[in-house]
Amino acid sequence: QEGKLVLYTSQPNTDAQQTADAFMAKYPGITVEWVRDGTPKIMAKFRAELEAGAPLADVLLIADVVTMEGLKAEGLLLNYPEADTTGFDASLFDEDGAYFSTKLITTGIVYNTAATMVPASWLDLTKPEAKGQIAMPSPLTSGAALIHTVTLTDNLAEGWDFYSALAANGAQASGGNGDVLTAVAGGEKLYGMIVDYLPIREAAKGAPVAFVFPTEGVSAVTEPAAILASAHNPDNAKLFIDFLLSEEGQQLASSQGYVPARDGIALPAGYPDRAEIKVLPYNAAAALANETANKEQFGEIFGQ
Amino acid sequence: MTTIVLDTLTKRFGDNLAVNAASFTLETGSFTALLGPSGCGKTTILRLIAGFEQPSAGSIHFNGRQVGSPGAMVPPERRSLGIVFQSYALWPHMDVASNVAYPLQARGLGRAAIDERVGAALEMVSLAGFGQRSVDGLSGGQRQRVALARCLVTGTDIILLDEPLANLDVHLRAEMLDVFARLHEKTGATIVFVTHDQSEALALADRVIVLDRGVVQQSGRPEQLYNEPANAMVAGFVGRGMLVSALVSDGRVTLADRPVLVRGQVQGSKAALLLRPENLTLADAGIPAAVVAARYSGAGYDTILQLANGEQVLLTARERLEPGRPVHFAIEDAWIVPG
Amino acid sequence: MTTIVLDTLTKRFGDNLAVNAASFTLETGSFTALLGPSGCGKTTILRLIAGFEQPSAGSIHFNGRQVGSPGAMVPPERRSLGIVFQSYALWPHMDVASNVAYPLQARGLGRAAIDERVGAALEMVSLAGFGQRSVDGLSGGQRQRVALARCLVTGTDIILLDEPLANLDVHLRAEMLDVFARLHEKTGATIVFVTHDQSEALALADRVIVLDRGVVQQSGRPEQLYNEPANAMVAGFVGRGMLVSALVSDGRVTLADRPVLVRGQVQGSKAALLLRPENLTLADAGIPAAVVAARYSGAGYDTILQLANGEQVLLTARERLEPGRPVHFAIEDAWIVPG
Amino acid sequence: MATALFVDGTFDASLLLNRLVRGATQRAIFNTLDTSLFGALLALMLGGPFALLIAATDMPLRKLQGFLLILPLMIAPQVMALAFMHLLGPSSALLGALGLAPPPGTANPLLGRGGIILLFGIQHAPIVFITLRAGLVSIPRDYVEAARAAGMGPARVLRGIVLPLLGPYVIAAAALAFVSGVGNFGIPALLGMPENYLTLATLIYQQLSSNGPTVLPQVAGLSLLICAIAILGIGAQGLALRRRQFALTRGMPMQFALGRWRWPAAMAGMLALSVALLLPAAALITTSLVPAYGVALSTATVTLDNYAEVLLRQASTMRAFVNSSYLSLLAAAILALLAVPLALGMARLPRTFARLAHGVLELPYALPGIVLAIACILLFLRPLPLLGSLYATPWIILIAYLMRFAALALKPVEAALGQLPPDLTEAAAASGAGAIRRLLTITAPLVAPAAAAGALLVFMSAFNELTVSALLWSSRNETIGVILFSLEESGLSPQAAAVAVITLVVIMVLLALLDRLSGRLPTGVLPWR
Ligand SMILES: Nc1ncnc2c1ncn2[C@@H]1O[C@H](COP(=O)(O)OP(=O)(O)OP(=O)(O)O)[C@@H](O)[C@H]1O
Ligand SMILES: Nc1ncnc2c1ncn2[C@@H]1O[C@H](COP(=O)(O)OP(=O)(O)OP(=O)(O)O)[C@@H](O)[C@H]1O
Ligand SMILES: [Mg+2]
Ligand SMILES: [Mg+2]
Repeated sequence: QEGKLVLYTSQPNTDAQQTADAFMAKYPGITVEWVRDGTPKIMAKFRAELEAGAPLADVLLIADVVTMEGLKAEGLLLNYPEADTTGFDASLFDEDGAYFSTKLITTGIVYNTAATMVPASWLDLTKPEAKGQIAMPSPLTSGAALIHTVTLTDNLAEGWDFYSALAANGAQASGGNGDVLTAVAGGEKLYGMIVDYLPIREAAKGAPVAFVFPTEGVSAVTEPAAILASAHNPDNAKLFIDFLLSEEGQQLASSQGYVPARDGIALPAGYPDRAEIKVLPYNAAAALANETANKEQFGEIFGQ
Repeated sequence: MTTIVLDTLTKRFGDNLAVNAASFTLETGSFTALLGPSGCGKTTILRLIAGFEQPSAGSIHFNGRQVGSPGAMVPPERRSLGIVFQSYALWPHMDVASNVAYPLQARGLGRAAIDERVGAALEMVSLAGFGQRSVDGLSGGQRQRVALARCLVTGTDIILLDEPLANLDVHLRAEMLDVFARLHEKTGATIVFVTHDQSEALALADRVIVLDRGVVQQSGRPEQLYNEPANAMVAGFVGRGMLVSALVSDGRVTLADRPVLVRGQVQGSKAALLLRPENLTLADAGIPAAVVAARYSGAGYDTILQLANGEQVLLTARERLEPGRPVHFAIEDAWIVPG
Repeated sequence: MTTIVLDTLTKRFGDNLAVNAASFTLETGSFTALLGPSGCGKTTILRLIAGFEQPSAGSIHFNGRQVGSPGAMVPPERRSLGIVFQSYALWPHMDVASNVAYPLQARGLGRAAIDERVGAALEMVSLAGFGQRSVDGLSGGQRQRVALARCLVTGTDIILLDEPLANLDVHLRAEMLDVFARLHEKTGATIVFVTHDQSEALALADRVIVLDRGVVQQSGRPEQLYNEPANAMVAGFVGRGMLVSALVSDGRVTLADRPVLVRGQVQGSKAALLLRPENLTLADAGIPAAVVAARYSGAGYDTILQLANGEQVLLTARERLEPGRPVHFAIEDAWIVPG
Repeated sequence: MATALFVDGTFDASLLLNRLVRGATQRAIFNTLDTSLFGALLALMLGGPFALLIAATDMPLRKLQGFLLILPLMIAPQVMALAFMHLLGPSSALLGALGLAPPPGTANPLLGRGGIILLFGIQHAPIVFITLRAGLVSIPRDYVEAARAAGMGPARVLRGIVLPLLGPYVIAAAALAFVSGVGNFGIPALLGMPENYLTLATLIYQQLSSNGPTVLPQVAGLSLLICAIAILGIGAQGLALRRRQFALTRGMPMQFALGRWRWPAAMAGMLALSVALLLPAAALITTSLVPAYGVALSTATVTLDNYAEVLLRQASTMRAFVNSSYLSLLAAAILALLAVPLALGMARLPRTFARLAHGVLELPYALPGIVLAIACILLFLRPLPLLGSLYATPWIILIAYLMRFAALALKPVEAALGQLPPDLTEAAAASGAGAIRRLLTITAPLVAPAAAAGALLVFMSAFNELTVSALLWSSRNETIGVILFSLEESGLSPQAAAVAVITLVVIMVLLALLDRLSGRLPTGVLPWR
């Protein structure tokens, strides 16, 4: 229970810091070093290091399981079947123990409180009131956004036509969730597709934004954590996984404003009842297989 | 024709009094040299006349019209004068003819008139046919003359020259001296020129104003300055010569107990005598002195003699005299420096 | 003691022959002036001697040891000579004493020895007690003397001076002339100094080498140069005077049909006569001429006279003669310029 | 550089061609040329009048204005962009306080082409200012005074004499501003990427960051494109200059008297500078004081929590400050030590070699940082014989910094060496001092202040640097620029603003320090003096 742990994560800076701090408080002998960036970038970095023969990371904590599936298939992950998964739905962790979901991050609609129309459905974003007022993360830069796109096109009756309608309505797809929040909170756009915790947390701090779980349901990523096969500190990494999955770790996730993955932990303030959140299903394996096609389809619609 | 009057003109740069209450008149058609050591304020006076600097006190009048004072200024472009800078300040992006034509363009003349007058001005400085040349390719003297043509082309009757010969070599200098003299004769303009070289001032000007530390020391004809310097500064700066102290008794001046023929005003019991080498000759009888040093100068040997009282005089000898050798010299002429 | 021999020394900068086959010897203890117009190659010769430039052809020997040739070079730091640059080149980040001490440190002397010799060197140039002063606060003449002290401190016996007086005003010049003369007397070093001012060269040196466009024109004692210039270039450059063409018949020289007393070698039927102003006097009978121009010079009027054949001579008159006036003049001495 | 791009054997012309025909690439090329060109024009329009007023008139507050005008050069472009976005958006606390804020739902007017051009103009106005000022002070007052004595008024003298003489400098300034625009990443990253308005620099970044090193060959092709445009710009400048070099005499610089326009001119200048600098800085400070982006600043909402968060709680920010500090310090120190021997060595080289060496040293500075970063990745990704792989270590950033800022450190030293009369060292040689001794006792002490100034410039530039480290940073080796960009991307604008404010303060302090040193530097090293 000493030495260090290198964490590559796509969590926002503050959350990453809190997670690291909490873990280090529990294991004072271990120093956590973390690097944060958007999921594609952190993966690019990891792969570049891999190519240079010096991967630094012990644990990956990133947005989506699709990427994890890919890594697992390449044999880059260390299986940890002994992990304590009590209270976790079986769909929330890999059967071989290669990765474990840590929370549910849903993507819904954010609006600026100055907006006249309060959206309730995804389709509201194609209304004329929202013309030119929609910001959304680009699936080309955000992993969560890609899963969101796949989920919506799979589940909505309109499929890709919904996205075509969005594009026609002047929706702007670029950057990541942070850019969407900045645009909507700053009043430059009135509506946005965004992960739940950002607007809920900022609204609590007083930002003029509100979050809506659309009636059709929301997409979700589960922010899985995994130990890398190349980890220099596998023991510390296991402790870290255990910590994330423990009641304590899950409470921390909740206190940071996320929906915890483990049953029996209270949702943070600002969220509806757990039962009211309808999560749309999605097929990770298919998503992985079609990743390029989906990106290209999106790029075509939005002219990127 | 223009008369320029400077009235207690003063220019201060910060704490530095560059020009200190200078008053003098430049008559129409006069050729005046401003002479003085480096930093004495010559250029500053020229720039005050041209209107590039504003007086700190005093005033400048052109023909009775005030053009410069601490309160109000006529800008240079409305003073209608010509100026030649030490650097010539030819504009490198224009050819010779365009440089000369520029002042005419400023006055809005037509093409034909301009061409004609530019031609005439270049003719005057013996540069006919140089119009299409680039100024970069010109020699120092040629540049000098282009600058002169530019300043003459409008027929202005005030011409200001700042050290016009300083950048030229000996031969060009002689040539340009001629050009200036001819120019003055032809145009009858009021010319002011600045120099630190007394021989230039003596040779060219009909009036020399000697400056020192911003103050006018003497103003007069060249002969006057040379023969009757008003004070020790002028005596030391103009021409060669040494000051020795003589005694006065009963209105008669004696040096080493020998009477001396002097010009000037006797005051008190002592007199500062200016002795110039051309007025001293070695003589069998005369004032005793010892040779200190002799330096060959071509025309003779500049020989420094030491009097019994330790003061030194300069004399031109035909032969080299050994240091230490006792000699006697006679004084043909001496001037009592006032003050 | 060092004798310096230059043997057909040539230096080319690109196409430019800065020094062209110069050969001369600088004897131990001699005081030589390199004289010539700007760009004639004076500085280049000095830099070749010092070792800052490599010869393009020819060689330099110090006491028979070759120090410079196109093939091999002794670097300046191993030539053990002193040089004073026109700019003095004092190091602004060191005080006076450190500047002077530097050559001794380079030779690895101890503290005590250095202090002593620095003191002695400063004494020699009358700057005792200036050691702790910053060089920035010194006047031109003081800097000059610090540079001199720095070049003297090692007791070197070759001293090179590049236009040592060019930046000084008239009074400092006279003072430094004395310093150099004293220095030469005391140290007995071989001194070479560069100047474009013929009066400096004549006054200081015991040997003058006149250069023009890289070529040695004449080398000799000052009197020799002045009285017997070897060619028209030297005649024109050293002293004042004019060349006129005289006829030769039966070994006798005539100017305007009048016999003239001349020195020099008669060759062919024509001779170029050098007439200096101090050898011409106005006379009732004599060579007829007309006054062209007169310029006041203080000691008299420099008067230009025109001969019947259009050639001009220069004469010093006591009065101002009006242009155009016919006069006659007598020739006391004339020199036939060879070539 | 080119060799670096080809080191990776996979480079292939067909890939480049593929890139070229893609719509996105064509659009990016057009956007790059478009924004750089108009940005350069705007920079000329902003910097030109200031250069004239500050260098050639008796306007009051000249020195202060010169100092302020130089600031954009010392402030990272992304900080600048951030400040302006916070100034002009609907949630602008400053505009809000004045009741001028645009209504919610109004896109930030700075996003996209117009904003990029505007900020290029502001960011590169100092380059124009410095270049033109150098030109203006090289025009002796005699030229102007001769024209006025010829009877021309100030306006016509300006048009007929000053501007033609200034021609080469105007061209040089425009070319520099243009090339700087081509290479700029921070401004199009913050103002263009949110709108998918991509320039070549941001296109490369986006490609690389979403696809990883697999796209390196294509990206290398894009980098070559940027190089080509930058070299074209510099080449065009050289061509234009060749025909208009004038030999000017030396003398006191010219000065126009503004008379009763002195104070109005000074006020107008200060107003323009406040709009361009002080207001955005104020906006940045305001944003850094609110708890969440979009919250209006009031006594009830004001908080120092963002500063506490970035300074006290986030190890990464503190680490970034430490990293940036020691990387920039190291780079500055190494370059300061190398500058003197390097500059001396280059002065010894034959003319053509010296010019080549200069080109090699200047290129990394003129090139976009992102291109340099790619070159470094290509060079150092594979393990080196003795050192192992430098990638993912801080050393790769240091090396990149050394390459990038060598020109910056060398400039003042070369200026000082150029001003150093050769006879100072020759006098030392004649005194018997060998080459090493001369270097240590004469040359080095005399140019030391210039080397120090160069080092400070390097430090300031490296401290702010984003474009190079954005691709080269790795775990624990983040730099301030990276943190800033990443905070902004995570939607933590107030914290980003706090970091930006802190770097601004550091830079200002350093500049003040440099200003203090100015008396001991050769003239022309400090651009605002
Ligand atoms: N623009 C200026 N600002 C400050 N001081 C000045 C300025 N112009 C001249 N001075 C000072 O005023 C004094 C007189 O200068 P001025 O140029 O008139 O001298 P000068 O007689 O022309 O000397 P020189 O023969 O060296 O040209 C000098 O001390 C000079 O330093
Ligand atoms: N380093 C150099 N490179 C090229 N040409 C040079 C160099 N040094 C001198 N020259 C040229 O060689 C010639 C002689 O120069 P040098 O400096 O020796 O002249 P100088 O007699 O000292 O003249 P001045 O009296 O002007 O100092 C000149 O034409 C000069 O331009
Ligand atoms: Mg002057
Ligand atoms: Mg020389």
